Formats: sequence, C-alpha cells, structure tokens
Amino acid sequence: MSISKYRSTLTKFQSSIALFLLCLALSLLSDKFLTVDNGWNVLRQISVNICISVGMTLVVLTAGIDLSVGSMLALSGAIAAGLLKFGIELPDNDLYIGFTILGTIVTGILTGSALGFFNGWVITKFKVPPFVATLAMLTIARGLTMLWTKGYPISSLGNEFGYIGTGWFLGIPVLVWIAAIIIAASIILTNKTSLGRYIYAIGGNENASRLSGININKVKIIVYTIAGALAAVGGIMVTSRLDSAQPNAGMSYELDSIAAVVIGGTSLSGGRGTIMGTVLGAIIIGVLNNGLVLLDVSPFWQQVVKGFVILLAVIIDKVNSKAE
Amino acid sequence: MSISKYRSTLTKFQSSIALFLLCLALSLLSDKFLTVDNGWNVLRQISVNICISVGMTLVVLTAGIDLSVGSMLALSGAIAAGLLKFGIELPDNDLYIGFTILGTIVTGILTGSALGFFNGWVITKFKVPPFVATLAMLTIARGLTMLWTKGYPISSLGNEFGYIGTGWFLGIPVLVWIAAIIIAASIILTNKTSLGRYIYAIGGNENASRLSGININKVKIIVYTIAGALAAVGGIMVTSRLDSAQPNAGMSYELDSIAAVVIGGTSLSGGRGTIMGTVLGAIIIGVLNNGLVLLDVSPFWQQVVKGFVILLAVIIDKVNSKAE
Amino acid sequence: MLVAENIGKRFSGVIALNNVSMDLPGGKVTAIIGENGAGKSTLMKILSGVYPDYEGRIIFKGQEVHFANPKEAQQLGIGIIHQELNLIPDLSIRENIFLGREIVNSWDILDKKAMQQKTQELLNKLKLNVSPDTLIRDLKVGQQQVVEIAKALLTDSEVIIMDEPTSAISDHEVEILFSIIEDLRNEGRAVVYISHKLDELFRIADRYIVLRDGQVTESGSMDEVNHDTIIKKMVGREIKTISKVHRESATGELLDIRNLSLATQNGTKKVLLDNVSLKLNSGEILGIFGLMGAGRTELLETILGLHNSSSNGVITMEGQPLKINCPQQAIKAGIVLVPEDRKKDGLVLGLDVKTNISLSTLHDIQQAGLLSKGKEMQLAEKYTASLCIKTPSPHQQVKNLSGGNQQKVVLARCLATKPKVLMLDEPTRGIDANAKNEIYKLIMELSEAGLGIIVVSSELPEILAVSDRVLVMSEGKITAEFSSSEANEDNILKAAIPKTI
Amino acid sequence: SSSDKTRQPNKIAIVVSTLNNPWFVFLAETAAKKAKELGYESKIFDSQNNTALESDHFENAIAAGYDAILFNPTDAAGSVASVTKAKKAGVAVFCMDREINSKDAAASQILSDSYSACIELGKLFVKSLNQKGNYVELLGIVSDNNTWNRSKGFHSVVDNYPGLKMVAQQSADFDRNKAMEVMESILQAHPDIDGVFCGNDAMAMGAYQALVAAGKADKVKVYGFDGAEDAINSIKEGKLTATAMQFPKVIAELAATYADEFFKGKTDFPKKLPIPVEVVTTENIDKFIAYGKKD
Ligand SMILES: Nc1ncnc2c1ncn2[C@@H]1O[C@H](COP(=O)(O)OP(=O)(O)OP(=O)(O)O)[C@@H](O)[C@H]1O
Ligand SMILES: Nc1ncnc2c1ncn2[C@@H]1O[C@H](COP(=O)(O)OP(=O)(O)OP(=O)(O)O)[C@@H](O)[C@H]1O
Ligand SMILES: [Mg+2]
Ligand SMILES: [Mg+2]
Repeated sequence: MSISKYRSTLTKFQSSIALFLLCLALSLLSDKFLTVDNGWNVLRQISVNICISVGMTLVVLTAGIDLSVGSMLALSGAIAAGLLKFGIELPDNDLYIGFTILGTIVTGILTGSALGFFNGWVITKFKVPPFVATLAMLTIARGLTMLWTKGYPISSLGNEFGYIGTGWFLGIPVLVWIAAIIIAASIILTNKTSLGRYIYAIGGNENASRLSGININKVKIIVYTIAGALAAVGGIMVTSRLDSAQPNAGMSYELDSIAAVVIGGTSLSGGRGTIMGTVLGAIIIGVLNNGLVLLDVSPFWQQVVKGFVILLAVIIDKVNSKAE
Repeated sequence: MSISKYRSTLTKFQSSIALFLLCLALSLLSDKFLTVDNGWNVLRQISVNICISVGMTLVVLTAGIDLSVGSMLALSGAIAAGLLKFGIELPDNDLYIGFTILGTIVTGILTGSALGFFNGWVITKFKVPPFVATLAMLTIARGLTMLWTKGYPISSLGNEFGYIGTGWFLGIPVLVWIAAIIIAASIILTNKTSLGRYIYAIGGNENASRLSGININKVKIIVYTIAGALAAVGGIMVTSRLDSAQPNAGMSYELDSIAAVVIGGTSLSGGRGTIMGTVLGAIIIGVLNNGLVLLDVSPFWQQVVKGFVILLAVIIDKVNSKAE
Repeated sequence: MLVAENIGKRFSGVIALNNVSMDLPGGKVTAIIGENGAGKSTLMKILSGVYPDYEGRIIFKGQEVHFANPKEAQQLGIGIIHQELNLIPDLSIRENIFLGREIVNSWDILDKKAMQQKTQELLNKLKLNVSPDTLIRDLKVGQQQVVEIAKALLTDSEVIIMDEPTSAISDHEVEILFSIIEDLRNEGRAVVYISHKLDELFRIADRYIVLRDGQVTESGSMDEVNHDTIIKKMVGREIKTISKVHRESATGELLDIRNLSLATQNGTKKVLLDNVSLKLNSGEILGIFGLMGAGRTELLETILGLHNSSSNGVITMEGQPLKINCPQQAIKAGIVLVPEDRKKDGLVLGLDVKTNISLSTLHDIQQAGLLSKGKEMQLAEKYTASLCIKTPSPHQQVKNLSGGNQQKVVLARCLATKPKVLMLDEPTRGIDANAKNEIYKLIMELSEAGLGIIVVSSELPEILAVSDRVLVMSEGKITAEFSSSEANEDNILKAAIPKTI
Repeated sequence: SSSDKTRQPNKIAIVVSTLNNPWFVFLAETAAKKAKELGYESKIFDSQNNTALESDHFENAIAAGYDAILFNPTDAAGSVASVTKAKKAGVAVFCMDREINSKDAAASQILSDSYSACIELGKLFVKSLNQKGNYVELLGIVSDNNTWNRSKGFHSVVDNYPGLKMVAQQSADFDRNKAMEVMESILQAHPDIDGVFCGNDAMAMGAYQALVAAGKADKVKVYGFDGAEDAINSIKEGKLTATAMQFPKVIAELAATYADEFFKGKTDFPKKLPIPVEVVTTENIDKFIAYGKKD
C-alpha cells in the first residue's frame, strides 16, 4: 500500500521540482518576481489556460485530443458578448429578446457544450479519430465566430460583466476563484466518482473497459462536452477581462493547453495523469512567460529560451522520477 | 493471400473514394476546376505540404509526432536565402565566404537535418515525449529564424534560385518534380528497405522490435532527421517560389501536414499507414482549398465548409472501408 | 442451467462457430476442450454478452435471453474470466475489481471504504497477499490473473466461465482456485472451465465438451476418458506424446555466465539477480524452474542485454568474452530470446507473418540494398513449413493466428538468425496440447542440431519432460542444480520455495 | 481577350493579408461593397498572413478568370512574384495600404505609409511626455515587417531625445489579450512609466486595461495605431491618448474605382499614390469615426 501511495503522490507532483527550480532561478534573477502582486498576476494570467487544460486533461486521459478548444473559446465568448450587447432581434416578427448577464453566461457555456458534444458525437458515432474531428471543429468554430462577429470585436460590455475578469472577491481575483473551483471540481470528478474512474479506464485499456460493461461512447461524449463547456468558461473569462470578444481570441491555445497537460505528466496515450499535474504544467508555462518579460528578454530570444526551458523542465522530471 | 492483398490495396487507397467524390462535386459546380492549368495549380500548391507530410508520415508511423516542421521549414529557408544573398562575412578576420545556389541548398537541408537530429536525440536520449520535444523545437527554431532574419524577409534571390519554385522541366513544374521524387524515394524507403521495415515495426510494437535486435534509438533519430531534412526542402521550395524567405513562413503547417497524414489513413498510434495515403490526404486538402476559392464561397464560410468536408471525407472512408 | 442452441458466429469470412449446441448444468464443472482456434473463447464471449450478434439462441433458466453487452449478462448472473487479461494497468486492484460496477452514492461519489473492504475479503479468499491499493502495473502477470479471478467472483454469478484462468499462475494459486471451484460447485452453480493443461481438467471437471473447428464433436463424463483419448478427440487423430529419452548431454561448452547481478532501476536496494552463474553446453537443454517472481525472466533479459545499465557480470561464449549492451549484440553473438509474453514482447501483431519472421534478419533478404520480396517469401515459407505454422498464407496478419502458431512465428524469427543459444521463456503458455507437443519436438530437434537451449517454465511436468539438466531459482539466486535423472517434483519444488518470509 | 471581356462581366478578386484583424476586414469589405456598387462581382481571399498561401490565391484567382485584383500584400518583397505572375496573365493588380517592392508590377499602389505616420505619432509622443520619462513599446508580430516599419518610424523620432527611456520592448502579437498580459508583467518590473507605444489599437486597448487594473491609467499615455472603433471611442472618452488613422475606406474605394476605370480602358494610373495618415487625438477626435472621417 505504502509504495503505491508514495508512487502516486510522486506522479502527482512530478513537475514540482522543475517548477521550484524555475521559481528559484527567477527570484534570484529579478527581485520583482517573488512579490504578492506578481503572484496574483501570474495566477490571473494562467486561470484561462487552467480552465481549458483541465478539460484537455480529461480528454487526453481517455487517449483523445481536442484541438478545437481555442475556437470553441472564441465562439462561446463572442456569442455571450453579442447576446449581452445586442440581444436577439427578429425584425420580421418585431421581436427583441434581451439577455441578462447570467443568461448570456449560461448561453455561452451551452454553446461550448454543444460544440464539445458535437466533437464527441462525431468521434464515437463515426469513429473519426479525435485529431481529425477536433481539427475540423477548430476550423468550423473559427468560421462561425467570424460569421457571428462579422470579423469585428464586440466591445464595451459594461462593468458588471467585467467583474468576472477584473473583480476581486474575498481578497482573491474572481478569475482565480473560477479556476480554483474548476480545479477542485475536476479533482473530485477524477478521483472520487465512477465517471472519473471510467475516464482513466478507457484511456488505460479501451477493450477491457468495454468488457467491464462501461459505456465507452457515453463517457467519451461527456468528456468532450466538458472540454467544450470549460473552453466556453475560458471564453467568458477572456471576454470579460478584455471587455471585448475578439474574433481571433484563443488562437493556438490548444498547443499551450496540451503543453500544460503533457508537462504535467499526463501521457498522450491516455490512462495516466492527474489534474494537479496539469495545473503545475500550466503554472510552469505561466511563470515562464511572466519571468521572461520581467527579465526584459528580447522577444526574439524569448522563444528560444522558452523552448529550452520547457525541454529542461521535462527532462528534470524524467531524471528525477527515475531516481526515486 | 488474395484477400489480404486485396485488403491492403484498399487500405492503401482508402481516401481515393472521398477524393473522387470531392473532385466530381467540384467539377460539376465549377467549369474552371477540371482544367489542365488548374490541375498544375493544385499540384504546385500541395507540393510543399507533400514534402513535409512525407516526413511526418515516417514520424507518425513510429508512433511519434513532429510539431516543429513549420519552424524548421522557416529557419532552413531563411538560412539558405541569407547565405545566398549575403554569404558569410567575418569582419574581424576580413573574411567573406560566398555561396553558390547548390551550396545554399545543401546548407539549408543540412540545417533542417540538424534540427531534426536534435529532435530525435532529445526524444531518444532523454525519453522526452515527441510532442513536448518538437513543441519546444517549434518555439526554438522560430526564435532562431527571427534572430537570423531580425524579423525581416530576405528577398530578391535571383532568377536562377527562383527556377526551383517557378520553373518547368519537361512540361512539368519543378516543384512537382521535387514532390514526385520525394514520394518515389519514400515509397521505396518504406516498402523496400530494412529501415522502412523497422519504422513500421517500431510503431507496431516497440518492445518486440527491441527484442528483435532493432536499434530503436537509431531508427527514431534517422526518422526525425529525415523529417527535418524534408521540412528544409519545403523551406527552400517556398523561399524560391516567393523569391523571399519570410520569417513567419510555415506557421501552423504542422496541423496541415498531420491532417494530410491522418486523412490518408495513417494511425497516430503508429505502425499503420502508407505514403500514398498521405499523398492522397494532401491532395484532398489542396483540392478543397482550391475548390472553395473557385466556388464563390466567402472566406468566413470557407472555414466552416472546409471543416465539414474534412469530416465527411474521413467518414466516407470509414463507411467505405467497413463495407468492403 | 444455461443452454446454447445452434450457435453460429463468423468473422469476416472465417467461420468461428458453426451450429454449436450445448448444455451447462448447475452443480457441475464442464470442461470445454479443443485446439487453439477451435472456437472456445468465441463461444464463451457469446454466452457472456461480448458479441451481441450471432446465430442461434441462448436459453438461461428456461428463458431465451439475448445480451446486448457484457453488463447485461453480468446482471443476469453470468460471470467470466477472460483468456486475455482485461485489467487497466494504472488503476489499483480495488479499482479494477469494481470497474463498471462501483459502489456509489446518489451523487456518483465512490464509496471507497466499502469497496476496499470487499476487495480485501476477495484477496484474502484468494490468498493474494498484496494491498488492494497496488496498481496492476506493479503486479506480476500471475498476480494479475488472480485479480481477474477475484473480479469474476465479486458478483454472485449463477454461471461462471473460466477461460484459461491458470495460464500464468503457479501450482499454489491453482490449488486455491480449485478449492474455490469446489465451493461453487457445491453451491449448485454452473462452472465452465477451459484449459490446455489436461491434468487440471481431470482433477476438477465433471464433464467435457470437445470443440473442433467450431463444432461440437463429442461430449461426455470426464470419468470415461483419459489423457490420450482426450487429445485424440481434440485433434481428431492419434497423437504420440513424446517422452524424454535420457541422453548423454553433450560436452562442448557453449556459454559460460559468471556472477551476473542485476539491481532494480528504481533506486531501492533490492537485487533482482544475485551473482547468478551458469554454464550451457551445445546440444544441451537446460531447464530453469522457479516460482513466480523468482527472477528467471530477468535472467534471460539480462543475458540478452536488455538491462545493460543496471547489471554486471561476465558472459563468455565458446571461450570468447562477450560484450552485450543491447539485443543487437546478443543476436549477433548468436543468442536469441523467445519472450514470455508473445503479444507484448514477441510480435508486431499488426504486421504479417513473413514480416515478423524476417524482422531480425533483414540483411539476409536484401538484394542491391533493397528488400527482395522473393527472398523474403522463401524465408517465410521455409519456416512455416519446417515449424508447421498453420496460416492461410505468409501475408496473414499475425494477430489473426492462434496462440500456438503465434509462438511458432516468434520461434521462426529467432531461428532465422541462426543462433547458437536459444532461450525460451514459458514457451508453451496458453498453447494446446498438440501444439505443445510439436514445440517440445522442435526443441529436441534443435538441440540435436547442436543449439544450446535454455527453457524457463513454471510447469514442472514441462521442465521434467524436456530438460537435460535443471536449475532452480528463487529470489534471484540459483538454489539447486539437478541432472535429469536426479530431478523430481519434490526436490525441485523444495529448492524453489523462498527461504525468507 | 479584350473581346472576351466585352461579352463577360468583369470579376474582381480582393486578396487581403489577413481577416484576423478588423482593420483588414473593413478594408476588404469596403472594397467589395464599392465593386458591387460599380456593378462587378467580387470575392474576398484571406491570405492568413502567409505569403505562400497568398501566392496560391493569386494562382487560383487567375485560373478562375478574375480580371483585376485589389491587393493588400502580406509582404513587400515576398508578394512581388505573385503580382508579376498576375501581370503576365493580363490581370491588373491594385495594391492597397501596403506596397510591394516593384515599380511596375502593379497597375497602381494606393499606400498608407505606416513609417511616416509613426514619425508623426512619435513627435506627438515626445511632446505629450515633455521629452522625458520612461516608456514601454509593445510590438506586433515580430515576423511581420509592418511591426518593424511602425517601430522604426517611431524610434526615428523618439530616440533623439535622451530624456525618454524605453524600459521594456516586448511583443504582444497585435493581440489584445496578449498585450494585457504582457503589460501586467511589465508593470511589475517597471511600475514607473509614463507612456506606452503600441503597434496597433488592439494592443493599445489591452495595455490600457492592464493600466486600469494597476490603477495607473490616468498617469500613463497610451498610443495606438489603426483608427479602429474601440480606439476612437476610447480617445473620445480620454482613455487612449492618440492613434493614427489610415483611412481604409478611402484606399479601398479608390482601388475599386481604379479597377473600374481599368476595365473601361484606362491604363495610366499613378504608380504610387500615398494616402496621408492622420494622427487622431482628443483635440481632433470629433472629425473622426472608426476607420475614417465623418462626412
Ligand atoms: N476478433 C476476431 N476477428 C477475426 N477472427 C477471429 C476473432 N476472434 C477469433 N477469431 C477466429 O475465430 C476462431 C476461433 O477463435 P477462439 O479465440 O474462439 O479460439 P480458442 O478455441 O479460444 O483458441 P485458444 O485455445 O487459442 O484460446 C479462430 O480461427 C480465430 O482466428
Ligand atoms: N519492471 C519491474 N519493476 C520492478 N520490479 C520488477 C519488475 N519486473 C519484475 N520485477 C520484480 O523482479 C522479480 C523477478 O521477476 P521475474 O519476472 O524475473 O520473475 P519470473 O521468475 O520470470 O516470474 P514469472 O514466472 O512470473 O515470469 C520479482 O520480484 C518482480 O516483482
Ligand atoms: Mg481462447
Ligand atoms: Mg517470467
């Protein structure tokens, strides 16, 4: 018992040593790094990536992948913003439906869920590889965003809506609250529920899971729907924070989020990984982005340095987890 | 024997029915589609993606992935263009080295090979997952491209160099020749050489391959090196075609090329797939891009339609290959 | 209790089952016997709801039933231990046992305590002395099989199907399983037992049903048959089981291994191999026996150069010291291994027979740097003929072959390298009696031809049947050595039982 | 082929560098609208900032029988080959906003000069900061040469004033969100700044929001570029200090008109026609609307 417990704790915090070293280096190099303000900064900045990456973790645990998170984020955010600002007008029927803030948020999240559901449906019903299905959705949802916004940002959404992105609650930014709640909920989901169990099982051995009577398709559809819903949450966070829904929001977020998942120790072939690992992965990426700016590294060099640090982070983990 | 032969032929041309239907639809919808000129157009346009996707196919067959192809393409092209235009000047030593066109091409390809080799080295030596290793390279090589070009394109490389990208040879565009040679060589590689055999074996079962005496690391390093070299060839093709090395060349090409591979029926979990499948996949994508332009579809709708057509193409294949 | 009527099943052209009817009464253990590929597992999968589309009818307690999925069968009271291990490597024992039927509250929150307790009870019953929290990944194959058994015993099933439950476990666990089967029989349940180990059938089964080429050819009471007649019924013709003739073991020393040690890679001080030394003569068959986890697999793997970084020792072949850092070097030096788990380590299942056979010797079938299809076919045909590999053609994907024939393909790949030392790890696991016989015959022939052969096995009869000399391992050490005339079940087992604990 | 043209109505292709930025969407749509008004069928092509894709678009447009191309190049050098190809095929190309490095490949180039506009912005920047203080520059996509045209124009003025110190120069990819995040981090390292120069309006808006969150919006002068709707509104409300208006409407309509004239037989267009960029500040904001002047 103790060995396996010990093992799983280690795996859970696999990336923590790399993160620690990174933070140590940065706080030695810049006295601005280890300040409370900067801490909130980093946390606020990674909160969106965390939301997306939590969904991505679930998908990757089932041995899938979701390339469409960035586009789903953009479409959901744009729909929420558009409804909030313009409502729905049907000039033919002389009808106007206004939306409350809660209404737009719910509609936004439902949009993301529907897109995610479509992903899951295509993947399970037609056995389309997740890579292709979500690549198609990447394009489709981006196109729909352009059509909905006509290519222009939807801005000036009001202070109340902006509270989500810029407000504080009990001394903690609302964005960080949202991320924290999502992390907590997903940890419970993965560790304490049978759905969570099935997610790991399907990724570990799909055939065996089927023989155990698990409804594979149902679980997969749920997982992609959750990923879509969480992308939508991210979309609302970004939109509120910027007070504007940008048609090109979330571009190439899929890479950042898969990077967080993989750096966090989740295997792309499924079945192995933890939410906490992903959170650490997202923090590593966030700290790195922040640190490179604090150190005034030139934009050209930033990319080179970032690449090498990511490599190093993963290598340190490997070496370290082997030594134990 | 005959059943299995028949079966494998089918798998090989899995995507051909989707492609046929696509071409049929387009030629009914537009009388410009089925013209000789437009045929060359499509072939020229996909030639670069084919080069990259052939390398990607090899990588994916070993159950790997290479996200860095676009960046390697940019860096190799930029280095070739820079050397051709400026040579190497070492003002300290009062030294100037000029480069012939062949010299720059060779140097460009060597650059790509070196980057690919680095990928393979990191993946095999430190057991970094290919996704992470090549994601890091994506960033690193892009940064190096910026540093080398200082963010500016390197242009006006001369007609001779431009021959690669714009010339015709024996009535066929040079770009198409290059793609054809690469296709032929890689078909021989995969079907007729022991290296090709090893690539399939490693992707099919790495453990068994190791016990069979295959040097897994060596094969993987070779494969990533080839992918880098082919990306470099693509870089030189693009640079010559535009008469200019663009610092942002090849951005998000990895998605296009993985899409070609997967639409072509190669499994992302390795061991299964063919070069011809990938070529068909690349043609499907190219024809689609071309066709959407010929049919007056607005750019925003294009993305939506493109997504659905890709989905359909894959679904048709699935249904079809199941029926047989 | 469970009646199958006119069951038929085909897989893309292959007829796996044809008009099979049988009756499985309660309170009896029914053995299903048949060669590899006879259709045993397919039939059981139909009875347990894995394959929902088939011809014919299933009648359970007088009512016709049709299962759409395994869960429905389970809920009605039909449990199965599948032939293939169906466990999730990164979940714990508890999580695997309850997979798909977790105890949850109305919020879908797992009741860990209840499941833990139930798991512990099952493990106690099966005398598996590990924590329910252990990950499957960390268990040996044999222990995993015990977990599979536990999984099938979790629910109270009226019908319990066991498809080769003992292929990877040792005699001790078999005894425990048999006592559980006795209990089930006494409780009036119907038990189906499939195994290629005929001795087991005679001990536990009441009745038998023979499947041949997808058809029931015979059935009856176990009392009426003996070892030879049952093989005859299975194969459809007379088979001469070979028995070991005592041979003068050859003298030319081939392989000399001194002080081979191996440490675990994950930092703990545990040694997997502790100063193992052994010698092998050419033309000799050396049997190595040991209980689960004795370190035999590690020994063979280390010789092959798989654990180069954590091992040390001296290997000499024909008087020449060898430097083996990786399997290539071993193969070059003439040492090959037929691994324990053919699917995981031996074959590329998605490739065809000829590709698998030629995989280690591609340089031999090259012409002007390119692979020659003709030479490859020649090579494949040579070995499919000489090892009697049953396959429709060398183009057949290996995953479609039966277990025995898959094993022969691995053997063919190894023999194609023209080895001097052939190491076989559990060479007959999951293989029918006839194929087993053929493999023994092959081993004999190869040794006649001068190869030095090491056979690792957990089956004592097998060790006794083939070995010229027997080594016994326990806890990473060699604890005894017997010549074939000295060796018997007693002294071997005594040496195999660990001293510690 | 001129007889062809009399029989078939002419078609106009509009190739723009990207539709991921509302400025270019406006440029493309205005051109399309004007073309329609003039009685032509037109179609918009999105080059996605990819010169190779742009070159594909040219080939496809030529194959599809378009007669003129209203063209917003991705790159001055890299787009020359495509324009030359079009010219050879008898398709007239009218460049909009950005120029290509060729005197005669395009029928005409209607240009909005970022470099000199940024000189004007730079001058205003120097003045509004009283020639001294710390400032931050947010660059666009560093592989895009427009990024550098703007930056160079700005620095050609500002670097002459030793009192003005650039404490950070970072890229935010022309993206509002990235600009906000980068600015938040910069403010940690350099809390005392007086000005921010951004390569476009989206980044200016993002930077401004970061300043608001840090409570420094009143002290810091934020400069953008483009004349986008959000920026114009923000200048009206006194949030941003200035932006540069490039008049995409004028450029696009003129290009479409030229194409019309070309079809009617005109060949001598001005090879280069600069459309002056105007600096928009709180003082003259009343004259402007998004992407143009009030009529
Ligand atoms: N999924 C499948 N697809 C195609 N053919 C199959 C499949 N499963 C089984 N077969 C074929 O059906 C036949 C019966 O196989 P089955 O697994 O039932 O044999 P078995 O009697 O259990 O053999 P063994 O003793 O080796 O376990 C074989 O010819 C096998 O190749
Ligand atoms: N990957 C591993 N990591 C850690 N310990 C291992 C690993 N594989 C095996 N062991 C341990 O090494 C010891 C020897 O195992 P080995 O597989 O050689 O036994 P064996 O005699 O071949 O048993 P079996 O009959 O099950 O094949 C066992 O104690 C086992 O727990
Ligand atoms: Mg079976
Ligand atoms: Mg073993």
